[in-house]
Amino acid sequence: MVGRSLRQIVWARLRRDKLAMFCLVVLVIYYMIGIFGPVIGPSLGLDPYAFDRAAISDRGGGPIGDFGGISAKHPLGVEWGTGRDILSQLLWGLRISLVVATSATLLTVTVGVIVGIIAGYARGWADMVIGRIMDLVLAFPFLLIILALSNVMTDRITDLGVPPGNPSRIAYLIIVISSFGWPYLARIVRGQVISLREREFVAAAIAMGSSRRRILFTEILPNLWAPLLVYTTLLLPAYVGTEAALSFLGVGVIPPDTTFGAMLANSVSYFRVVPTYLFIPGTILAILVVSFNLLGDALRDALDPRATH
Amino acid sequence: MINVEEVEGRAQHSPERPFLSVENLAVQFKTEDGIVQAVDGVSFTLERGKTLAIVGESGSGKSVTAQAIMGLVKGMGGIVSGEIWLDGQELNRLSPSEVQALRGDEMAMIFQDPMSSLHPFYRIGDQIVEAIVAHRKVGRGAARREALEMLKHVGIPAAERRIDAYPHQLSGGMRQRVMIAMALINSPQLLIADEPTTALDVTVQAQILELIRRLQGEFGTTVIIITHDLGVVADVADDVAVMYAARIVEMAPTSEIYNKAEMPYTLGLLASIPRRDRGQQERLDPIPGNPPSPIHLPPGCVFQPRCKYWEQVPESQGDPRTVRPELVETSPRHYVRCLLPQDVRRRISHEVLQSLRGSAE
Amino acid sequence: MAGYVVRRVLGMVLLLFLLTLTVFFLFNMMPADPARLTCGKACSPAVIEANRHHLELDIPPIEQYQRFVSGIFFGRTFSKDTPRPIECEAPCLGYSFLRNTEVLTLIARAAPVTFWLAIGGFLTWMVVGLTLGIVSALKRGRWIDRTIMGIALIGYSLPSFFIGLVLIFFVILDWNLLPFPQWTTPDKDLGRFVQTMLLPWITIATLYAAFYMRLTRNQVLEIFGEDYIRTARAKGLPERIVVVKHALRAGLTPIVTAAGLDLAGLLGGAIITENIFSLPGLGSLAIGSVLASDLPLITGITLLTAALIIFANLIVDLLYAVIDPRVRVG
Amino acid sequence: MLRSDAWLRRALAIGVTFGLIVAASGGGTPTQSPTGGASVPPGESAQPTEESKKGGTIYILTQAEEWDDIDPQRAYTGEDLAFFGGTIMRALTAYTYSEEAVTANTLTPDLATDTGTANATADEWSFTLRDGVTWEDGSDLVCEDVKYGVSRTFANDVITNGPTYAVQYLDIPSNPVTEGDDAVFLSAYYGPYNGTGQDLFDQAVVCDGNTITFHLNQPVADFNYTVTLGFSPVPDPTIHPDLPDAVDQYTLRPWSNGPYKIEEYTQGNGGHFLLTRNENWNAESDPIRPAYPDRWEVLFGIDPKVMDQRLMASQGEDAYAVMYGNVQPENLATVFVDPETPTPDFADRAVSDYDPYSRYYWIDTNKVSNVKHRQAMAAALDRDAIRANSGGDFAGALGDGVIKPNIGQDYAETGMWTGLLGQAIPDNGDPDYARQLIEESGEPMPALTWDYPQTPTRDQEAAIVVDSLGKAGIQVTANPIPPGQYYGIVFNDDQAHEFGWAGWGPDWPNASTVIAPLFTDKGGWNISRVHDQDFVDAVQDAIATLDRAEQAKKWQDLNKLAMERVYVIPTTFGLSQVLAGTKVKPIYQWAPWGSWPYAVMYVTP
Repeated sequence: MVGRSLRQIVWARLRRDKLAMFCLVVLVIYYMIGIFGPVIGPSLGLDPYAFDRAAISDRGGGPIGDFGGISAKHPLGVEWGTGRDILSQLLWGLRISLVVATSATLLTVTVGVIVGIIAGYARGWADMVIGRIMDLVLAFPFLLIILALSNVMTDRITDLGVPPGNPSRIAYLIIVISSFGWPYLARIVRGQVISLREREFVAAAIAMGSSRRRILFTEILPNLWAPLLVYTTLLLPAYVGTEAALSFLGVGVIPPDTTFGAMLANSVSYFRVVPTYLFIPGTILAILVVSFNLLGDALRDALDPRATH
Repeated sequence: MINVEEVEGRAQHSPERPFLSVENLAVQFKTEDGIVQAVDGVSFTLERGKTLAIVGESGSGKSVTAQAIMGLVKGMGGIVSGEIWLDGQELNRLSPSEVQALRGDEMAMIFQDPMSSLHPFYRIGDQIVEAIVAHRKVGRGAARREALEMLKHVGIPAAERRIDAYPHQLSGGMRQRVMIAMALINSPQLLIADEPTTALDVTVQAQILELIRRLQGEFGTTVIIITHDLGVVADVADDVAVMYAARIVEMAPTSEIYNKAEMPYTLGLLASIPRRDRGQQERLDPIPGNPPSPIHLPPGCVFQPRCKYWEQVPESQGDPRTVRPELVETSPRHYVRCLLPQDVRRRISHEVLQSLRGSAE
Repeated sequence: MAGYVVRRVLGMVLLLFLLTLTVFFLFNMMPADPARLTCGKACSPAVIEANRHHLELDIPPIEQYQRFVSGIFFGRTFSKDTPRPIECEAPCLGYSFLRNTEVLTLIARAAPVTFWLAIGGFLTWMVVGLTLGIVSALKRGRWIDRTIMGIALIGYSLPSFFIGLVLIFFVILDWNLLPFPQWTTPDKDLGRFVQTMLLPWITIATLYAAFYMRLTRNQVLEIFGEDYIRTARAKGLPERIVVVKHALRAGLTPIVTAAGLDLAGLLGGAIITENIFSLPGLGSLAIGSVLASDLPLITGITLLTAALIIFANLIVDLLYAVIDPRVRVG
Repeated sequence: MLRSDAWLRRALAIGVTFGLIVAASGGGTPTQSPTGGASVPPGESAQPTEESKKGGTIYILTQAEEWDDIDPQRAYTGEDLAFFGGTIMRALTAYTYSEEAVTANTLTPDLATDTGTANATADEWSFTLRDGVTWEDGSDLVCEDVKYGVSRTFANDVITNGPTYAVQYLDIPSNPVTEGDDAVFLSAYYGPYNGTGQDLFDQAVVCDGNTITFHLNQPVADFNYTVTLGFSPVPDPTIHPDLPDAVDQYTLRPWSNGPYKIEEYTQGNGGHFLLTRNENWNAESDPIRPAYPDRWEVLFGIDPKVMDQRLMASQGEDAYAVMYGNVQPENLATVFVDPETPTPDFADRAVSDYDPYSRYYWIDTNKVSNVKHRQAMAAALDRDAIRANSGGDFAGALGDGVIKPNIGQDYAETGMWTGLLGQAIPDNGDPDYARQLIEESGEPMPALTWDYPQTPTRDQEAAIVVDSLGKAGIQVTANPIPPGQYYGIVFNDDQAHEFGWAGWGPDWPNASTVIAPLFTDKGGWNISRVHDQDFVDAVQDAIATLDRAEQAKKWQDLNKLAMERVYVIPTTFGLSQVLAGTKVKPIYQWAPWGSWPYAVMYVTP
């Protein structure tokens, strides 16, 4: 592995990987929509909260027309019982899903890295205690706990000054998801640190009597970026999935807002009659997650030192 | 003794070949980044009982050459062309199972890192026994006794106890001795030692080399030592072949290399030999820059980008940035791949070696 | 070895202790007032008080905790001072006043469902995952490798509930290949049992198989890159021995251990899968208990499932020690 | 299953149906039309002979995983009581089995020889037991058993969840609240287990041979309706030593005095509840239960979607099955042409009829103390969207109060939406008028939170609430609560918010079982936290009024008053749809409990 720097090579390889590039584009589009969709949406007449009484029947509240009432006005159909526009709900929902997944990932990584470094670097009892805590956290049936505590914790969060309702619920999601996710990352980092701290340059740094913090942040952290980058890219889709699963089980945002998981959960009642309720959000969600994973894999391969000669 | 055909030329088959003769060996790897030419047209011969040192930086293709001889490259997905004659047998044409039968029996290999090269889950004794029973009809009991003998022989203290130890329970030196024991257990004709000492600390290095040389004497084994450090080969090897960017760039008897090396790269290597009187850190590195990426080799002389002297190449020889030099015999049994005229080479050589001695005093 | 085992076992005990503590106090923050829940329409503060007393919610949590733990070992009696005390023999995980049943009984009732679900899914994904994983490793870079890995990637990208719903939609609703899932034990009606479990098994297997394909593939490639495999070859060992004796033992252990943990986790109840296919397993029981805020039940299930994982962890560690001498000795 | 419709039924069971229903005339107001169900008029169908009806098994599919309560003194869920009453749990009086709501709601003697006799002041009621009534072990059912059953209601430390009319009405002083455990008991009589105050009870309830007499603490004109609820007999252990009254006995397997007995009861998803013939039941002693099928089997934990599929297919056992719960919204269009008429395929096995419940939003009158504010909320709410969301025409009619037309004479239009709140308010709400009302209130509208038991349908209802009140500038946050926890939370002052979802139905056809529970603390279902002494007095006065017509008038006025003060916002008078297999008859909604007519059901070959 000579001549060009690691970064250059990684980027070169990624660029050569057509699929990865495609996914990257897809993801950028998703984020763009997530960020600007709700901003531009209204001017296009999209409104996830507006009820369309005309779009649903008086006989059971089902959408009028085929495929969940697909029409010029509602390109992807309308919600059973309210006539709310599915497309709009998807746009607004995507934003929430992305916000939750992204911030949860960042939080997880931050916590995981800090704890991991401390554990790996401090060794001794600190390492031991942290290790036990990790075991404990990993042992919990986290879905169950998240379900059981969602109400009380959401209230606690509201008490902390977060606006009531969905802001608090989103905060809760972010917090719980990351609080059950950090140990995995911490373990990876810990391992990395332990092997790194044995290497000469750290030994040298210590020999030269530089402070612990300096060693951590100037010597060790820079060497962690590659594994972290990969892990993060793979953590995002996992969290998108988790968020969906949680909303599917009823934790998470509540009307008038919605997310993929919530929409899929509601589809359960109707998809025998209106399959699009299942397949439209499902497909869009799937594409998002698959793109993330493909990109993550590509990145992993690109960063894999064994693949370099 | 050494007898090199024109590298790019065809190898002609003489009825009685030297014990080992590698002819126009080339190895390619397909990677995501394109085809890597790991070994390019390497040829050399080696008589029975002699020792050849192949020297070069990591990535120069020396290890791949060795593994190609052992027939391990194909397993790694490499494409091997050229001919490898061992004791009158052309290995490259043999079936995998036939090569496998030779491996560990006719020819054996010692690897760089004894820790990772020994299987962490098995007792060292068992790993040696495994090597025995793979090639000979011996009872386990006998095999174990043999293994114990060999362990003692390679100088493992309290071998009776150590034979049941796991690799991670032994020191680096011990592990390397075990590796050697394992390699020699079937008294192979050819022993390839791939950087046998790099993973060990200096004092142990000497011991291991000493051991190899002693055993070579006893068993009459032919040895190829692969190293990046010209220093270690001085008193072990009969001949030295210097490799750079998948090619042999200079080859000569050891003394010739030490006293009359002509290829600037070899001179660089000589200069970088650590001396007792020099601290590790102040070891000077007279070769600027890095070896070229095996994927994009310079079109001309592969060493030109790092060569201090390439401007001194006269027009008549051609531009080193475009013309690939060939391996030519500059004096009997001394081969050099360089576009510099002989007199210029010798002048440079003289200066450099002088300065080295100077700095030595 | 012995010392190692002792260390790990002690570690587990400590962990279990911490576990009970955390779980117990976590759930004491639950919002609903269990006493109010057991009190119907004509509910006076007096009655609520009474129920709080007979649910033993009127004593400090730490004491509740003590009673709970001692109940596990020595059993306990609920609503002692009422005319109708309830005996709960050890190991007593508590008593669900909403369902008038011992928590353990409820769990025991749900356990078989989850067991069959987990085992079936486990076998499916292990077989599929390992075979395809090895195949694609050996065919690395070829189209078959790419195909398998593609499938794997999609497989583990899709949320399990989406897979489940899609299966229901096509297999049951659209193509009418299977009847609606209706739980029954294999001994009672094997046919219906299989018909019921088929889709749940597939749903679970898809998720895990995908993961194990990738894991296996990486392991195999990893191991074959190891120096000691090269050594084994250099020794002239037949390829068969190289693979079986040297590669497999080293390569398989991480897979086996991962499998151990996953299986344990699954035995604790597959909430989403059970939910989708309305299987009366531990997962459904758990959800039900949460919705009814049946505190004793939630606590019991959480403890049990977590304990399962911790125990599996121990087994896995010991397994490692057996396989890898570096863990065992020195 | 948090988000599954399945929880709708569960929520109803736990919440709404603490009230039992007795519907009188099928209603008949402009807002709604009575529907006699979709059953085939007797004339058209060839009536099978009594003999041909005998035998077979009727299956009941339910999503519940066990009975809420099966103990005679604790059972309080409508459908359950209908089923128990028809099979294993007889009472002094019962309702008539008829497709016609009016007839069905008239009392008929069951254990008693007549529907009871009251003294002039209606504060003393006596009933005489039939001869030949027996328990499942063959021993005679005697007056003391009825008395013992009633006495259990007073042991409210163990007998929870049940109706407590005995405690309210029997002439026993309520408990002088003292320190310690005494405070536990509502009455000075602590029930048969503790025994304290037994003498007081013996004075209030007297057995004289076959005749049992109840002495009441106030006139109760319709006490003979009251005794259908929680007054069922339980074997007095002193007389029936081998019929013990133990915990597991009465939470899992009460003794039967009806035509069937409990053969097997396993709870949970996949569990079942099996009734077989009670050989010791004596047909002569029971004029109202023909007891056609040999077995009843209740299958627990069936997903509603699956339930619909199975009943629509109606294959194998399912042909003999009836649903316990409602047809899911997505299937309504398949099963019904409109709320009156099933589609041809389901002509003779689907029923759509008004259920007993009024759905409404309670408003905590302390948290939202300004009546104008409450009126503003009512004015702003888009009730039309809510109705559409819960099934449109299938969800029933828009409500105008808590008293539902099918209760009969106690109902009168309150005019809530036609001017009672100052001006007529359209079904989809009138945000402008709401703003105006807030103006008039002179105070800023507080920010509100809407509590609701979470189901997908009600998640969308929440969206409607937030949106439509928002249009009037009222800021609302939705707060979903797991159905199982809902009432536990909204009854807790610390955890309940400003307003929330609820439903209620009367315990018998008298609005005393609606107005009193909902708007007075004594009633026990006062989620609106109404503490208005005048209102309480008015309620007492109405209860004490012996002239039924006069009493009805008073209930109508109180209903109207409550709506004017917007103690609650009525949303819909619910309509519910049920489905049965092809071989179960007869098919109609039995008015008293809004249930299947279990006692008279049979299977056709």
